Amino acid sequence: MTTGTQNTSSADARQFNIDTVEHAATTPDTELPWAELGLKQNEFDEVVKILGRRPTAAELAMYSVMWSEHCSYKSTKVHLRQFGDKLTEDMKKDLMVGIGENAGVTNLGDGWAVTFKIESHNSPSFVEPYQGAATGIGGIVRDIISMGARPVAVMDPLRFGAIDHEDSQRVVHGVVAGIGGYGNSLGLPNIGGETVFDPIYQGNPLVNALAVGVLRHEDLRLANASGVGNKIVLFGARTGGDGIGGASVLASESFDDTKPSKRPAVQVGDPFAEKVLIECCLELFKSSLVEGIQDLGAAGISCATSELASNGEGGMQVELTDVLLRDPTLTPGEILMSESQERMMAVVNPENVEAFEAVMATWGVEYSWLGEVTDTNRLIITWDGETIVDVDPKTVAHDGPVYDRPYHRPAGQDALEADRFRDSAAGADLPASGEALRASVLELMASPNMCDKSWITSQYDRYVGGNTALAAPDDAGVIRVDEETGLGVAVATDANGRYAFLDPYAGAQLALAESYRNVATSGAIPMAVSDCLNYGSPEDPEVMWQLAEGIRGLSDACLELGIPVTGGNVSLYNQTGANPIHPTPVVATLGKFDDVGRRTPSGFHAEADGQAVYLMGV
Amino acid sequence: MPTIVVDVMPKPEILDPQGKAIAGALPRLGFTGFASVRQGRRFELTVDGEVTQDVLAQARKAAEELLSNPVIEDVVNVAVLTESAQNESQSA
Amino acid sequence: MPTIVVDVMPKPEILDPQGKAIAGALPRLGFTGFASVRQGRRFELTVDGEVTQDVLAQARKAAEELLSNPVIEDVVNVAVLTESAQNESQSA
Amino acid sequence: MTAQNTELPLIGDYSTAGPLLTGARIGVVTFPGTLDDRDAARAVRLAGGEAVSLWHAEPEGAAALSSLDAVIIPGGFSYGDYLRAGAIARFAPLMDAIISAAGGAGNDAGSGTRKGSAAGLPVLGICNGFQILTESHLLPGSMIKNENLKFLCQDQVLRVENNATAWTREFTAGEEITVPLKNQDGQYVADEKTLDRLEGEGLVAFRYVGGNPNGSRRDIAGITNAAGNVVGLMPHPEHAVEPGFGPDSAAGMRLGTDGLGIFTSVVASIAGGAQ
Ligand SMILES: Nc1ncnc2c1ncn2[C@@H]1O[C@H](COP(=O)(O)OP(=O)(O)O)[C@@H](O)[C@H]1O
Repeated sequence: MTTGTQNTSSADARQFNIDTVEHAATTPDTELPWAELGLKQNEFDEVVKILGRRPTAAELAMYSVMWSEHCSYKSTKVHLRQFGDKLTEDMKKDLMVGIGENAGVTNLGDGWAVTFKIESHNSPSFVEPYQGAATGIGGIVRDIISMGARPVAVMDPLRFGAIDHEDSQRVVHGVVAGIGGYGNSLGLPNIGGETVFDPIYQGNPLVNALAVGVLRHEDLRLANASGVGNKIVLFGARTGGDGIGGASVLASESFDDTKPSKRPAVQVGDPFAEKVLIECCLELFKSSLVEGIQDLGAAGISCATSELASNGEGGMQVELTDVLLRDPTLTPGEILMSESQERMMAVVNPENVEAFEAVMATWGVEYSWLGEVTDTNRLIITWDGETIVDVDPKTVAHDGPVYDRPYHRPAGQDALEADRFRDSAAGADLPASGEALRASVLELMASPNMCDKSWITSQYDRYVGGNTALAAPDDAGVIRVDEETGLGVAVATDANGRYAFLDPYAGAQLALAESYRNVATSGAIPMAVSDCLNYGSPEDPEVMWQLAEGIRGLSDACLELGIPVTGGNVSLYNQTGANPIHPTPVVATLGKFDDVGRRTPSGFHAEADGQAVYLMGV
Repeated sequence: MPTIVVDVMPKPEILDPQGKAIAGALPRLGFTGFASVRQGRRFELTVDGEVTQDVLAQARKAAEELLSNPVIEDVVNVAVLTESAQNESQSA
Repeated sequence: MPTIVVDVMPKPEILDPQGKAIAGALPRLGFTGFASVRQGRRFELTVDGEVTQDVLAQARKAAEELLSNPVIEDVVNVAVLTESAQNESQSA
Repeated sequence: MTAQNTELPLIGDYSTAGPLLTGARIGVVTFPGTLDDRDAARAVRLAGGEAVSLWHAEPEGAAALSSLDAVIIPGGFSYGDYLRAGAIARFAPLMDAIISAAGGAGNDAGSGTRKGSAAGLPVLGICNGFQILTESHLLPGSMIKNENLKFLCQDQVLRVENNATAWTREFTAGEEITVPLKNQDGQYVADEKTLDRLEGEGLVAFRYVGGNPNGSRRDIAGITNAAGNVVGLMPHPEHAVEPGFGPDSAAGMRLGTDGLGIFTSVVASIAGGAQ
């Protein structure tokens, strides 16, 4: 074993009763905790069918996390296809990498490309607001790095419950501090977002995070493991028990011994480690030291190995005892499922191993070599030499279950649409006097959703990097990409859950229209879309209808405007009991400037004194 | 005035980036005898009057509810700071 | 493994914004028995082996040179954490 | 303010630095976790100097410094600022070299030696750099958390109190400038005796104007050593050097370039010999 530092795990490798492939083959009747791990009976049966035997504990861990809604998109795949189907040749012309990779990549010209993506970290942020939001930023930034890009900005569309609810103080201040604490420490300017308060989000706040990165065309990297004999390396933070609290059934791999083990309920982010990881990766890219790279997010090593292997041409062999651990009591299944932050996995040509290690030494980043690319078409994971996983990686990463869930228009939808304002607004007369008008304006301006957001944005660094041409309070954030030419990008994120509740199809379209307008208003030409679809449970046919309508609406609108969706994220089960949040499709539009010097700030300035003001549109 | 000390540490299974950074710096400065470091917080609450059982109970409750975040931290100590204890420990 | 505890507190004459914020929050939550609060830091250094005089001296030196900033902080305690002390204090 | 302001186009002259007046070579230090190093380097270039990257672990620190005319320790979160802001960075090998080139810790006389100059090497610490300079005892006092405990990013008006330092000579005394402020641990503290000495000897370089944003004692935003070669300040002049990417100013939104004067000052100091 070669590692960046001394590892002690090997010596203790045999402390578990390891469930090997051989053992699994001879013990078909072992009871497995597949239900506790979130698999349905039909899904477990499918795993057994694929393998031709019962899965080992480690295999069960991998299938269960990779086939979860979060990783497999099993409820939305059939609908999300529309983003790929409704694409014209013209929409594809600047698209270098589309949906399916860690993040989409759009050509900016002059050899530059931009990648951006929006993702959710909703439920972790409700449990532990600071760390949940912080690790949300960390996760999306790693997605951007893994494309070969330098991250250059972040944004944070947020939805909270009522501002005066007793729990809001905890959630709001924790989330904002977490986003600032992590993003500021990475040196990424925060160039915009949204903040909406609505009681519908009380138990299900939405914390979406967006990151933008830029790269030279030649630096583009994809998550695949190719080239037989190339080495697999895991680098960055050590692996701990993070994110597997719910899967503690794996604490005893052989299932015959139920020693309880302490696993963290939440993940704690280490922004310093991530900042160093960013610089370290950029140096690797610059010197072309990695063939393929993948960030470790949800599903950790399970995801990284199975995706790298299935996107590549061959197979992969990995020795799990070589993983550097923060907690030496982790079992193989837990190591495979761990969601410890600030880790990356890369494929390195043996010729570059020494140079790779030199870069790690410069930045003081720990790493360990885990195995290599093979020509077996199998993902084989061993524990101290014994095989504990032997699968076709595609069955783990890509061939998960797909559901065409039933959906129907809610019974109450007609009544909802027919409904009109009641309460105060219906009874209130239009302001008749100047005084009344003044009072109305003040009331509107004082509402938490309309008021000045600088109490949030002043906690975010918008200057770092020196390339921020626009940020809060502007309609879109604008970042200069090339200091020589002024080439740059604009990004805006928008959504309106109330519109989408009234009409999920039109609501998604309006979200796109608004972010598209905000980008256009800044002076940029809209080029690409990323979306984060926040909905309730797909198992509720009425929510499923909102979701299906939302995707149909957004994809139709993208076709209409001629702008492709390059990636995004789906967040489901945002509901408390039987009460789902309003459908909240957050849409991010990215636009291009040939010269950010031509950006238009929003707001009037003294220099505009005497100029005419026009209202445009319908 | 009497003082109650409350010590809060990150839970052992939770990553402690602060402790990690310090542990990394120690050997560079020639301090090689330590295997790991964890950083927590120490609060000193000054009591207005006598430390009654009630005040101590309040301190324990405040430690759990306000001074620590039970999701990621443990309260490892709530105790009255005696003058002698202070001196003793300083000279330890 | 044996553990050495290092406690660092802000100097009395230095303002402590965190302590002040906590002192302000306590009465709002019904904790009224406390006159003031100060927040410092507690470090737990795990020792690789036995706690010799040399290791303890190292810990004291690290406390003075790295773990505290003498301009604004005092090292108020450097001591070996005994199992019993830990249990005692937890139940205090 | 400096003449550069009016000569720069309103927005959009991205690449062209000022004329290389002097060949001034100014080092910009990068620690793990440093964030504003590229910004500081850009500011040096725009001021007409040449920016030279310095890695914190540079083994030949003294040699690296000997070919430089000044050093900037930029902002960021070195080592995550986990222990105390700047606490771990202070022990980097390069810092020892910087401390001695600048005249030695706690030695306000500025008796450092460098090529043909009586004064110590000009050193500027911005934000985290300022924190590192106080941790190194090159400057007195320290920084604690902002009064409201929150990270604060805002455009900030400062008064230049001392325009006799290597980093402020292009300003007029009492001149008010606007530059971004952004930090979490920005509250400057020192004991009363030290504060009185700073005031008495004119070592307060910058003061907050229009409200104290973080509780700093006596509204202090930046200080200098007695020799005037070592200056530290919490706000970020390097983020107010390019029209279009700076704070709002009287000229228009985001057009403020008041920070440039810090960098042209040092370039001028170098060109004109020690101040
Ligand atoms: N959570 C947030 N993070 C970053 N920027 C935000 C956030 N919330 C609002 N903003 C910014 O504040 C400004 C005003 O927001 P908002 O009131 O939503 O404006 P508008 O109504 O024009 O969309 C915008 O520039 C927006 O990007």
